[in-house]
Amino acid sequence: MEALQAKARELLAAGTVKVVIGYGKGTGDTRRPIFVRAVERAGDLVVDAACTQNLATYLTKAEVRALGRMAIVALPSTLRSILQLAAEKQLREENVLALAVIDGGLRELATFDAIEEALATVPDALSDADQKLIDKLTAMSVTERRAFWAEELGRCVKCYACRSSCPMCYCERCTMDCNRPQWIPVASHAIGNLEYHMVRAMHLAGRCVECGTCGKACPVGIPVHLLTFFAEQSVRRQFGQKGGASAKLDYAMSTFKPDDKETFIR
Amino acid sequence: MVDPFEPKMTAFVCNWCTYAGADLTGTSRIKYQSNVRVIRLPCTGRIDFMMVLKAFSRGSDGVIISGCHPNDCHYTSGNYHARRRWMVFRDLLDFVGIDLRRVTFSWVSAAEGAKWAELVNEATNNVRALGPYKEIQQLAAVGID
Amino acid sequence: MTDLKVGYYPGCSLQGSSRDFAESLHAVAKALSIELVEIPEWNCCGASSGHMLDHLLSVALPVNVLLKARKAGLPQVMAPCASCYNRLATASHEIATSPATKAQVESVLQTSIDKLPRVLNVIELLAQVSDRIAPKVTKKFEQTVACYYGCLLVRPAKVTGFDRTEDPVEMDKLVAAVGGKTIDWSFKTECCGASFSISRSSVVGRLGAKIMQDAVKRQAEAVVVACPMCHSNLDLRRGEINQQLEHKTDIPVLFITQVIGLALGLPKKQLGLGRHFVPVKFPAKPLAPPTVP
Amino acid sequence: MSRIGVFICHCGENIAGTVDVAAVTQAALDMTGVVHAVDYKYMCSDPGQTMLKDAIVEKKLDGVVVAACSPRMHEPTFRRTAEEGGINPYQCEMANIREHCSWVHEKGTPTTAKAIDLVRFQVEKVKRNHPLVPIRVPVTKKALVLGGGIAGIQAALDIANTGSPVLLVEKSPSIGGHMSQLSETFPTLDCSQCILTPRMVEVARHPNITLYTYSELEKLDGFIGNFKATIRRKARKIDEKLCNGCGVCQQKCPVKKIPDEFNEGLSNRPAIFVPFPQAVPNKPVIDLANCTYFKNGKCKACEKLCPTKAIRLDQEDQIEVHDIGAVVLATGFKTMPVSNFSEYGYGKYKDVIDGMKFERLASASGPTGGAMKRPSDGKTPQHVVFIACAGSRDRLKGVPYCSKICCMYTAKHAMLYQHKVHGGQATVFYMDVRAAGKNYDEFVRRAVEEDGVKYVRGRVSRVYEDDGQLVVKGVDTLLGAEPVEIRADMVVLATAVQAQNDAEELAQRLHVSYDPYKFFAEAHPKLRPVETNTAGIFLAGTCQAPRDIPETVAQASGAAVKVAGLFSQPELTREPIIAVVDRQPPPVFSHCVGCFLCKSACPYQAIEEESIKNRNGDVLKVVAKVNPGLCQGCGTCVSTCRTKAIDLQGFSNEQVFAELMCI
Amino acid sequence: MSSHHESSSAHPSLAARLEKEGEVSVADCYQCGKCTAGCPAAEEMDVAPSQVLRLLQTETPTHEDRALKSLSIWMCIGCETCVTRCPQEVDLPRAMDFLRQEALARNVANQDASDVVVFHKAFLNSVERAGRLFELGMVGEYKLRTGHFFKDLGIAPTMFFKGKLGLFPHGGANKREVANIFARARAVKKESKV
Repeated sequence: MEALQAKARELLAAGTVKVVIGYGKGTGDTRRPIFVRAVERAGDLVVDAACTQNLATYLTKAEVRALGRMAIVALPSTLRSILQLAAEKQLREENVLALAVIDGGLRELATFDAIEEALATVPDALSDADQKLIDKLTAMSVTERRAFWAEELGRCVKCYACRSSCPMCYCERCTMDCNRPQWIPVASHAIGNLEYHMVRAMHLAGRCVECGTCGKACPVGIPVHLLTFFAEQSVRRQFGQKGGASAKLDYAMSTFKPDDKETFIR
Repeated sequence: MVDPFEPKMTAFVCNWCTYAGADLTGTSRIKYQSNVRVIRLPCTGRIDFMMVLKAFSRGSDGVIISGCHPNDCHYTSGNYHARRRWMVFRDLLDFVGIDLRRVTFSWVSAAEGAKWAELVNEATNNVRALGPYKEIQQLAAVGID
Repeated sequence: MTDLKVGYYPGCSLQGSSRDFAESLHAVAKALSIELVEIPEWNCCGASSGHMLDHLLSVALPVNVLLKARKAGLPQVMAPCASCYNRLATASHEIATSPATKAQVESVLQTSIDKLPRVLNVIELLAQVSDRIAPKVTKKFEQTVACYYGCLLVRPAKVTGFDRTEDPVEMDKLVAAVGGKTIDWSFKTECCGASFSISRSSVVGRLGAKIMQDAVKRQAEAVVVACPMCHSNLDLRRGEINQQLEHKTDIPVLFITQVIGLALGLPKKQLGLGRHFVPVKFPAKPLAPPTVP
Repeated sequence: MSRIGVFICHCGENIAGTVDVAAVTQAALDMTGVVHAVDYKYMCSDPGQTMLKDAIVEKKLDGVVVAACSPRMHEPTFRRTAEEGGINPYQCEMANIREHCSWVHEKGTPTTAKAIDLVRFQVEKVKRNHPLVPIRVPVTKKALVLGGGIAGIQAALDIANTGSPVLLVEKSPSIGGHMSQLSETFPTLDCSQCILTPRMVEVARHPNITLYTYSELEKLDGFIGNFKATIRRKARKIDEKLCNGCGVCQQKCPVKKIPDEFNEGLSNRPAIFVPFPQAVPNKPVIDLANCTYFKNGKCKACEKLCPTKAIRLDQEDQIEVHDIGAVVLATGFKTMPVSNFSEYGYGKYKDVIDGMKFERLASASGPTGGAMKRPSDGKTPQHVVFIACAGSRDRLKGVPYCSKICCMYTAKHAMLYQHKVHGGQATVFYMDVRAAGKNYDEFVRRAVEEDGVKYVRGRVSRVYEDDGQLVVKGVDTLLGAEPVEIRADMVVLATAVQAQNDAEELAQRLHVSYDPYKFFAEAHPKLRPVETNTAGIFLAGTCQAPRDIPETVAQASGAAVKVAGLFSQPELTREPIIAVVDRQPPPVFSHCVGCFLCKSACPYQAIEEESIKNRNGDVLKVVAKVNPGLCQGCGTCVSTCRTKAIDLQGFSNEQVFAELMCI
Repeated sequence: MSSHHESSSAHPSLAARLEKEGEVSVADCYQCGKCTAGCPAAEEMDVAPSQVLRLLQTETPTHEDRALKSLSIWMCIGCETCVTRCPQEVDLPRAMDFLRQEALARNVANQDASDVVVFHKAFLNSVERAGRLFELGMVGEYKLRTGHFFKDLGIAPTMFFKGKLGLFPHGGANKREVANIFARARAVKKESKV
């Protein structure tokens, strides 16, 4: 923690970066994103187990970019987001500096290659809880699964918190907002909610870095992240490509292999 | 009295292989069930998964998706891209509890008029056996657009 | 050197008309530390008669053998007799390719069939341990021989998948490994008449004659085989063969196992060389041409 | 508020016999936006079309739906009619109530109901159509012909003679191809080189033809009328300007024993060589793999002894890029190697040869000066067996198709043999004699009737060697299938014609489709035989399928005319069914976020990056842009785009959505 | 391999049955004769192998009859040379097996082949009895049924002395099991008939 604050002071003082995106104290034990622009505020920065949100979301926000070069306190998933954003031409190397928090240690990563290298050693398995839930679901019958999601998604109020918290949902105009044609009904109702979350999952397949921020963001506690996780897993299983693996574009869903193996086309 | 259930089938096909194949079914006067409504697109690559979702939410009981065999795509690789999309989309459909027996994927070439007829009949019969897709239609019933 | 353990299906003829093959095989296997595990309670594969008279039996009998082998936990089964080898291989090929036959056989054997062990012929087995042979050679086998493969080791390719169908070389390699020379000849895979040995020995005579003639013409001092039927047709039936030949021949017919056995310096008795009709001696002297027209 | 007109065709009884057209018309009238609906016996007939035109004017229609046959049949017709009626042709859609309805379903309410639905789909679609204008692209009037065999030569000459410049690219050191290797040609027996070499020289001399021998097409970018061809000129290691082809280098080259490709290995050549005396250009090339200098740094004999000092051992490959308007593929064929035939000895018998070898044996310019001498010992074969269909029509070990030329050249070979070896006997084993061509069957009959060639109908099972002869085990199926055994001195296999080894790789590089046997596929088997599915790329000769010289030449001229036609207009127009990226007023500029995930999805590399700048030229946003020339309109990018910023004209999201709303 | 035959009709042609039961399509044969050309037994045959297929191709009873009554089907050694070279991959040996079995079922097997038939029957009987082949027993039965008593008398003693002829059947096989396999096979075939 001290190391981080010191590094932040140094970077800001030297003008290497104009802002440090990091975690600060929230209400109670929660943590919230803070944007440190002045040396004297560096002391507000916190790193601990309670810091779980993927801050990469802010890297694409115009207001933040306007400030100049950004340093960001980065969890492994944040690092993956950075690479994926880079691959999608949303982030340039010179605009970002990652202050990576990898199992307790702090590492300054200035280049995408450095990030790739750092990630190489970090396992990217799902949390036991999530894995269990997915296994439970896949073990169910189709009808049971339908019931499960009908119940869960029934609670969705289309607040779009999942969307806004997702570092990969940086589009200026989301399919949801597209009204000619109106692919997804604006009102929140069963079928529309299902379609909305299907669209998110499909759009994140091959791009999702599995940070789970969307799930945490849901005010009514729907495990929406399972949908994107599942889609991402499906891509990895079938095509061996994964989101956030490299700053060079390798997007499974806009490439193909002539010998992709499928079993259902007759 | 109630009419026996006749499924609504929607087919998304590419213009160069399957649509042409279905034309051949016609010119060869091969008969098949009339439940299917074909939506013609240039290539399977153009088939947005949104369309399939929409087809269901608009009350289709079954969907058929068909295009050129691998290597035969008029646009050389549209069908390969489509295939990948389907491989993931189909997983996801299953994961959210949509009955995969209602979605039929196939390659039908411009020469396979007979195959098109078989495909439609088989898919229609399967869906007829499954009955109307109440689950989705109930969801949809709530204030469509 | 690690022991090679392999399922062993003797087949009927190795217990009778081809004792010599069995004896030499066991002797050589021992010398090369190959453990031949005989399949418990094995039954006849039906041989040619099986498939000629009853297709279902011709698959059911071999599959029954292979199932026993599987039960005994044997991943590979070696059948020295080419005919047995072919029946076993054909049967498992049919099970793999024809669901209809599979279903029928399952109901005959009243069991379900999943994976069947791999079927090997004696050449394939020896090829697996070819590196063990050379170092063990005590006296080089210095004869020039014709390797005769016959039909059932190599055909049909889609079933046996063994060697080059029209011009196989695996046996030649083994002979070379023990110091022998092999001739390049044209009758390597021509048929000898097989099961007509008894019912139509005339055919065997005619076909065998062509084979022997070419071998002799190209200075072969012996013919080497890996099939009991080929052996009895060229050895037992030498009388009929010589009747068809202008120049009679008395060059011996050896099993590949006997050739290797000799090179490994194993006693002739263990190799069953005494059991041949045409005595095994080198180099063969041509007989006097026939006096009576 | 749109004013749609619906026109329902009876197609005689074809539709009206099954579908209640009156009901359809009535239903159409009830559809919102439809102001006019009629049915008529034959909409595609003259009065039918006039009816449509008039209606457009009288009812002030802004959209038209024709419910008739398949759009693949008459869409162009009715769009033209609509245009003549005064509306944009792309405001016309067709509902396929024949192929997809009346012909495939029983007469009855469900079928009529379906017809009505199909009409409704199109009415809803056409309401959302936008006027489209065909795309105009400029044309570079320069052609590239790939392959310098007779096909390429003919195509190049024909194009050049229309006044357009041509680049002729040939991968080997000389043009001429297989034809230059042939001895005589059927059915006239005139010497191949006598008719070919003048053409070769003409090519070399032609002011409009630039010859690139020993060169390869490395890359082809762009699209019809606007290709960019990257050509690699492999280093011959000589200065072609200085070399006068005196041949001293060949005589002095210490390496002598390299199998001569041109003579099919029947003779040897040095490491620096001209492939054959009549080669064009008549300049040598150094075979690096076998040259002593390039193998171990010593020798340079040629360099020392060249009278014109033309040797350039340090010469490098050169890369040239050219703008090209059209491409003709004439890359030719190869024959199946003799080693494929296990039952004929895996190619281990010297005297079992293939047709090309026989051509060289029979050729006056060949290694034997045209004398019949068999390869093994140079003896004159007294009995030669010719085996037709070697590899052709053979599912098991060869190819299932008929190689087409073998029947004729085998007859020719047998004939030539009989002419050259008096008292010799040629026997041909065949399955069918396929001699459908001008004077072809007469030719085969002549071989039998006048030259005494023996034809035996049956396939050969095996060939083996015995006492220095070849024993051929065949059968005579016309004698109730009686086995035939012939002792021959030489056996000639009429080996199957196959696509070049690199055909598939080339096709993929050029986006040309190909058949299971790697022959390039024509756009339509009957009506577009010299075009490919890729606009601007045409086919000539055996790279498309096995064919003989007359057919090849005819097809080459056909391809040349297509090119000439393309070059005859200043620019070419294309269907406007293409993808477009939306543009919005500032500050949005476009809904595209520039992630460019669509880029790798495009089969045509049609997606480019466009920087939107302000007045001072600083970049505000980088977005995708579709090159209208390259885009073929598959729409793969459209369904990849998350923001729906890309759309496909003619099959737009709105149009498809509208159709879906009719379900 | 799609059927070109009226398999549905009351009396399906042999070709149709061969395709269904033996998975061999005689329609694939284009009569090039390569099988005959390479057949070691062709000389012994009254109808050439390729002609046997031709007889089936016509799908007419008279021709099928000729095929069934032919000596050829019994002269086929099963050496597989033909199918190894057939350009159309027609499994002729399998077809021959089918025809032999059909000929026996219809009881029309060629008289000149009786010894061959007897040999194969003797062979299988021996196996059915003992689970394995008892060569001497088999040969004995063969001679009894054919009356070729004196044939091979020359070699028999030598065989015996050289220990190549066992006097007693071999134990070791599970006789009951094998007998059962034979019985079940008959049963299963009967079922599949109806």
